[in-house]
Amino acid sequence: MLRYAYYPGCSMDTTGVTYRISIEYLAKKIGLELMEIPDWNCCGASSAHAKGKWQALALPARNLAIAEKRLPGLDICVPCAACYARLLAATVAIRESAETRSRIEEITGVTVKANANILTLMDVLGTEEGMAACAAAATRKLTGLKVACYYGCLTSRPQAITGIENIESPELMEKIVSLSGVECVDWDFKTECCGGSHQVDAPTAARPLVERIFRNAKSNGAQAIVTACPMCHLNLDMREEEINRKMGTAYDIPVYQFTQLLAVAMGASAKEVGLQKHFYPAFKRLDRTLRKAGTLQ
Amino acid sequence: MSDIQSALRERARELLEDGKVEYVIGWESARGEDKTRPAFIRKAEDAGRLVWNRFCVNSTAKYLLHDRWPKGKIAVCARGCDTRAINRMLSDGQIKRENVYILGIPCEGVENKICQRCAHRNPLVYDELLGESVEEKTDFDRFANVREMQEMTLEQRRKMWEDEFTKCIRCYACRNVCPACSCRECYADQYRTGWQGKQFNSVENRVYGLTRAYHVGDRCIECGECERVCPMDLPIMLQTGKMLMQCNELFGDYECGLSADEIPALGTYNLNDADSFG
Amino acid sequence: MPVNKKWMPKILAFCCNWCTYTGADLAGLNRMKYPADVRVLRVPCSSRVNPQFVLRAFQKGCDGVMVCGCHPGDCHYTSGNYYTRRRFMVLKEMLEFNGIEPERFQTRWISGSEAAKFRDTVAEVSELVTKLGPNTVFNERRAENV
Amino acid sequence: MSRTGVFVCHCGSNIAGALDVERVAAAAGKLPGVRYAASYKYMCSEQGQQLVKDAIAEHELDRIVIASCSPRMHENTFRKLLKDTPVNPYMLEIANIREQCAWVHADREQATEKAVDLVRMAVAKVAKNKPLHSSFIPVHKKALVIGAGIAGIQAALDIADAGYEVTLLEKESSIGGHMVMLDKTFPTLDCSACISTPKMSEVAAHPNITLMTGSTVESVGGYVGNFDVAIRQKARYVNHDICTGCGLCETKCPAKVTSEFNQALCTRTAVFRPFPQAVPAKPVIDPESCRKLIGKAKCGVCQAVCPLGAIDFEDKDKLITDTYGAIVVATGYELVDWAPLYPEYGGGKYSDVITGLQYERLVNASGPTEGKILRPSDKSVPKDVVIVKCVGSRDKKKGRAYCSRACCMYSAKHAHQILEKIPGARVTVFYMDVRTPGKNYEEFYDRAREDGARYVRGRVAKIFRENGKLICRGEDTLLGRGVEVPADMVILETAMTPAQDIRELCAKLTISTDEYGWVQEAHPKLRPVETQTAGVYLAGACQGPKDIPDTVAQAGAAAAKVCILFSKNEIEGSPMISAVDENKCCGCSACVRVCPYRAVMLEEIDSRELSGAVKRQVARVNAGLCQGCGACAASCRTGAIDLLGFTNAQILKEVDALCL
Amino acid sequence: MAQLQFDNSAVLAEKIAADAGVTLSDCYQCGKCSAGCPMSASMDIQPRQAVRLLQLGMADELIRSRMIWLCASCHMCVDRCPNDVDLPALIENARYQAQRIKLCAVPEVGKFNDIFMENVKNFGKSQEVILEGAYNLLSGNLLQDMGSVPHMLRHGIIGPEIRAVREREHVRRMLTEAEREDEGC
Repeated sequence: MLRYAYYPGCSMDTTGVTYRISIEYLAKKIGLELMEIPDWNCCGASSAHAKGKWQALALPARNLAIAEKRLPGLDICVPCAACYARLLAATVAIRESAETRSRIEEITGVTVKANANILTLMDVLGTEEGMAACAAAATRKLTGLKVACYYGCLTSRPQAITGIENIESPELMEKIVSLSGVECVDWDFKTECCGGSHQVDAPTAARPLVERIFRNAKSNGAQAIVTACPMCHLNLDMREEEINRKMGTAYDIPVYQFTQLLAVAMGASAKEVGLQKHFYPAFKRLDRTLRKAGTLQ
Repeated sequence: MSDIQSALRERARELLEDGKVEYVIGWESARGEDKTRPAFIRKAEDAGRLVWNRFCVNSTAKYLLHDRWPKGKIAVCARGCDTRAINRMLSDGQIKRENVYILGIPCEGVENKICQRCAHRNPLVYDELLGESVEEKTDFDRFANVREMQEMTLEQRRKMWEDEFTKCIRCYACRNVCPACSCRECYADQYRTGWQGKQFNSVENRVYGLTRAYHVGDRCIECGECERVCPMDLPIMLQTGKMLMQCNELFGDYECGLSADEIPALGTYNLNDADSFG
Repeated sequence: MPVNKKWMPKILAFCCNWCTYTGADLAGLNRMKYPADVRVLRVPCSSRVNPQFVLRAFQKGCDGVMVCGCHPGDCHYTSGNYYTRRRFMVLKEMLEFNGIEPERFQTRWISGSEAAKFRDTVAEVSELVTKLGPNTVFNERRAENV
Repeated sequence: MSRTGVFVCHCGSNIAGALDVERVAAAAGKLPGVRYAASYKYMCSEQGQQLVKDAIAEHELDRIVIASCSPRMHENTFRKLLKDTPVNPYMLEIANIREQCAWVHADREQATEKAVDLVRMAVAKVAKNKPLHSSFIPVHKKALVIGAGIAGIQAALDIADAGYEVTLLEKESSIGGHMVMLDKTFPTLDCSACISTPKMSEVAAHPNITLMTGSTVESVGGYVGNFDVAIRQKARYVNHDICTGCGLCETKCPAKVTSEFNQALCTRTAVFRPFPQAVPAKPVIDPESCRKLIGKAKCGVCQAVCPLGAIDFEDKDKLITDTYGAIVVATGYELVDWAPLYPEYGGGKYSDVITGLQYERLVNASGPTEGKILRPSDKSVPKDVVIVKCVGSRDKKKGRAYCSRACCMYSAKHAHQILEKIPGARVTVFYMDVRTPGKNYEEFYDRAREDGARYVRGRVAKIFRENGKLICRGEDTLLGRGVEVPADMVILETAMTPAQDIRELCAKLTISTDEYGWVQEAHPKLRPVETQTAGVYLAGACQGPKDIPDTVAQAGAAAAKVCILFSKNEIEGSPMISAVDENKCCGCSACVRVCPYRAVMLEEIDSRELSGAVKRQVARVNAGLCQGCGACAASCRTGAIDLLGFTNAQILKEVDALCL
Repeated sequence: MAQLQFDNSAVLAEKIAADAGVTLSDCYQCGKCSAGCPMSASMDIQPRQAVRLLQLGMADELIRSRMIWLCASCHMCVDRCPNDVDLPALIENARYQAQRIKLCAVPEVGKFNDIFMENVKNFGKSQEVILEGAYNLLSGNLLQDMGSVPHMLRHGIIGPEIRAVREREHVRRMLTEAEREDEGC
């Protein structure tokens, strides 16, 4: 049964809005039940573990505690890479050391067993059941659109905690998004970092990280980049124009969430997946692909 | 019981008359009604002394070891457990099958507490069967006593064995009656090599007890003779029972004396044996 | 032994010449340090160790006994330690059944290149046996046993 | 009563520095049966040994205990010493108070106490020792060399030149191993073919050498001097007695398969010779790729076209058994499969990221590109080349922790060759250290730098393709700044690993390997070409990463060891074998079952028992087969069979002595 | 450049290494971490040099560096390190030690993190608008990313409403408790 506890994360309501509405569309289509954790709090992202070890563990621990009490027995689906990294780090820390667990329970004042597994949305859709449901619903094919699947660093690193086999070039997102008929190019920056955590407080240092992703995607023939995290998506989408302007590059690569492409393949309209909300215009490329493939809505 | 006894006497007489066997090992009644003792009948006319009743508790098989190179065949009245003892001695290469003429006696159990845990009442090997085979007993846990002992704590077991072995007087009766103890010169008698001292203390007794259990453990046919003959009533079967239980758990189900060419568990190995060592 | 000295256990380790004894020598070559309460008795193969030697060691006052050999499969004599494995998997249970603390008897597989493992094993067993204290169960030196 | 002499060695300060040797000697003096106890600075020295001889004479000693270093070091030294004294060499015990006492215990008091215990144990044991005399084993003067790379070839030639028969096995279809794949060899840059092909033809022509290619060892029995070995020779499907090696069949064969010899840079046919100068210079058919043999198609064109009818599709594997006196393991190395370990270097998807051996085939005149360095993707001449060292080596997490020793030198060679053959080429070498530990090695490295190779200290983190170039991202740790070097071709100098099926072979030879699979030598410094099993020697990279000079030196050493063995008609077997006391033996065959060498059998003997003469079965030990493991002694309940040198009585006394 | 003074803050170096569970001698300075680090170009000292400073007991120089604040903790370095040295953990602990003596060589990062945590302490969730606004004010670059505000407003990406956790008191109490715990170690 496709039934999971759901931890959306703070950016889902704001900068991750296109991710949220495409996930909701998708969930309805394939009967994926995402039970939001009631009264969840912020996972702390990169700031908490910069301030202190116990602050970084306390915030996700509270969410785990609520999920265990209110949604027992369900694994937790975490669409945002930063939240996934924080919840997973807390789960592993609590499982590995009883002493950490007791101190965390002291600090948060709630019991935390951390027995639920933490999954990314890709893990959920990548299951046999998930793939079958998506394949059945994705009737409209986006053939001809060459995309570069970008995982970002937090969904796959550190390998010691995520346990991903090939952390340099995983294949999970390719497997899922190709259900929508797109063609995935082979490129080299799948799990390289986009500098998301420093785009605001250290822009000059962080911008080149975004540029090099566009550069490698373009030189390997990608017409669009697909992400699976609100932070990566915002970062690439919002900075593309600025990079073209400031660094004299001419990238014309829209950035889509992999759920947006799946939703469109399942018949969603541009508005239903919020294409108009993108910083870098994303409608034209998709519209032309659909028209060429003769499957326009 | 009595028709077996008459068949036994009649066959013994015929065998002795035809000279097919040199003598017959069986039981005869001893002083008082409820006692028997082993009988060695050489002349046909004495065959009448042979008896078969529920007091025939002595094992007849080990006497074969006292005459390893007989001139002629030796007839032996053998119950289920005796035939397992014969198989034991055959597997250990101590007697030759052609020297033994086995008179198989199906046994419903005699006055011996081991019979409640006997799974082979019918003789496993025989030249003649002196009665219909009886129904085998299966409703018992072969290692009940060992498991019960294992429930006790380490301290309780230590105390129990210390008390038991303080009683041991080292008369070596358990060794002399055991079909698996077939050495020409027992290690305990080799004082020059220095295996076993002559001191008479609980630890020396425990060393003997454990060593003998280890020597026969993986070949014990569970005939219970050691416990029956022990003048101080030591629970010796617990030790060999524990050995057999271990062999069962570690090397797959294991019972001895079922055939004439068995390989003892500790005399062989297989590549994926249990290994809890670091 | 002077009274105020901390009680040190007496531990006998039967070590097979080709693997564990070589590993122990290698530990020496690398100047590794481990507790001094283990005495090594060299045997050509762990399959040379007769379980009666182990009983003898406990009887004469050892507080701990170890039988160490090559990893199954690496035996210099091909099948030696397969027998060691069976003999002492059974003896280990018999000793416990007879009330001897199981930690006093250890069998370990230590190869010729595992010097660190030899040091750590000796340290571990020495600590285990020190915690258990003197062997009073099966030791004819202890007065009350006579 | 025994008259024992105890000699405690100072071993310079090794022992004396860590424990009180005088107190040990004094304590030993008081032990029962000890007639003389002394300590000396170096017992194994000339004077030390003389001290023993004098003490034996003066005090009429009949047995000796030496408290010194490990018996594995000097037991033989002291045994040889006793040979020319009235004391039998086996009336000797050694207490290991150095490796297992002085060197490993910091507390001087505890170390001294332990040393006293160890000496007491040795004295108790030696009291029960008996004089032993060795038996003699015949020696078959025929050697088996496994693996025909340069190590195997050199060993076989040396043994054969010494006049002994040699069988040289090679699992591939031609001898030559990895050396024959190379173009030039360092440090002298002489051409690899020029120095190895003559040796290969010498092997083929040598009267004493039987060459068996496509052959592997099936099973090994017996012991030193008398190894009975079963060899499996794979079916060749070509009758080499008739075939002249004209090569017509190779030109006609339709099958196309990647050539293993050319490191998958080009293809070969199903009937093939791996390379032109192959020895034997006759093709074989590879059953996995021959269409007829797989049953895919009728084909058989090679058979049709062969003028001499040498092709025989019915050929079967042959099993040949023979007896050998000595075995030399020379199975060499293989390069680690780097692709799955290093996805950050492209994981094998970039055809222009190649291994050192692939480069050697490119630059080799008989290689797929006739010596012109052309990059595999588009066969163009690469201008910018990056060489990345330590790929798989010195990497505890992904590869192997050890250093593969030869890559520093051959990467300098590669740099030199590229700069010499491609004018205007730019070579960057990413390194951590450049290790040049041989004669003229450092000078060779200087030349590479003089040729213009740019050495950048830092390990490459990522190789990715961008705008047609392979970008190597590293850090110049000497400047402390990141660098991205664009390259047309990248050469990865990958780690050496042992040959693939080395563990099965070692199991058959009862020799052990280390955790990586390198064959374990008897002693890294003192016996580098011997193994634990007497009569089995080793040479070359099978023992550990090595370059050609060391390999050839080891091959010569191994051959010398074999010749020492063969110089005697029989060898002195160790007297420390089992013996049976027939009075105690009841013939229960417990010992027969546990003997790994089938050295104990039941035999019928005449015996007097109570009623007169009878025949009974007792155990008998074959002195030649028994290796002295003692499994039988431990299995015998009555102690009838016992291992001389480690008898029950000795060990019991040793155990008692510990607990006094 | 002044002469090197080894071990001028060796105790601090050992503490950072111990807290991070790292054996400093594992690192043989091969530079693979710096090579792969996406932020290395804008760092004053390279990640490898950070470990070098700790090896030489010069932790003081490390906690004053900009590098520990520019690290994006993307874990590229530990995943590729041939000796499994957990460099992100070292840097994280260096940041904790720097904060204990109020040091932050890249003040913008410090300010951003403080505002973020204040947000979470007050509302239990991060509020994008307040975070961006307050950061621009405090960091002085008032117009940063202001260009995209109209677009975000028009598409409702950002708006006036505050999304807060009902039991945000529990979150506040929890965070102050955790802060005290962090001060302690």
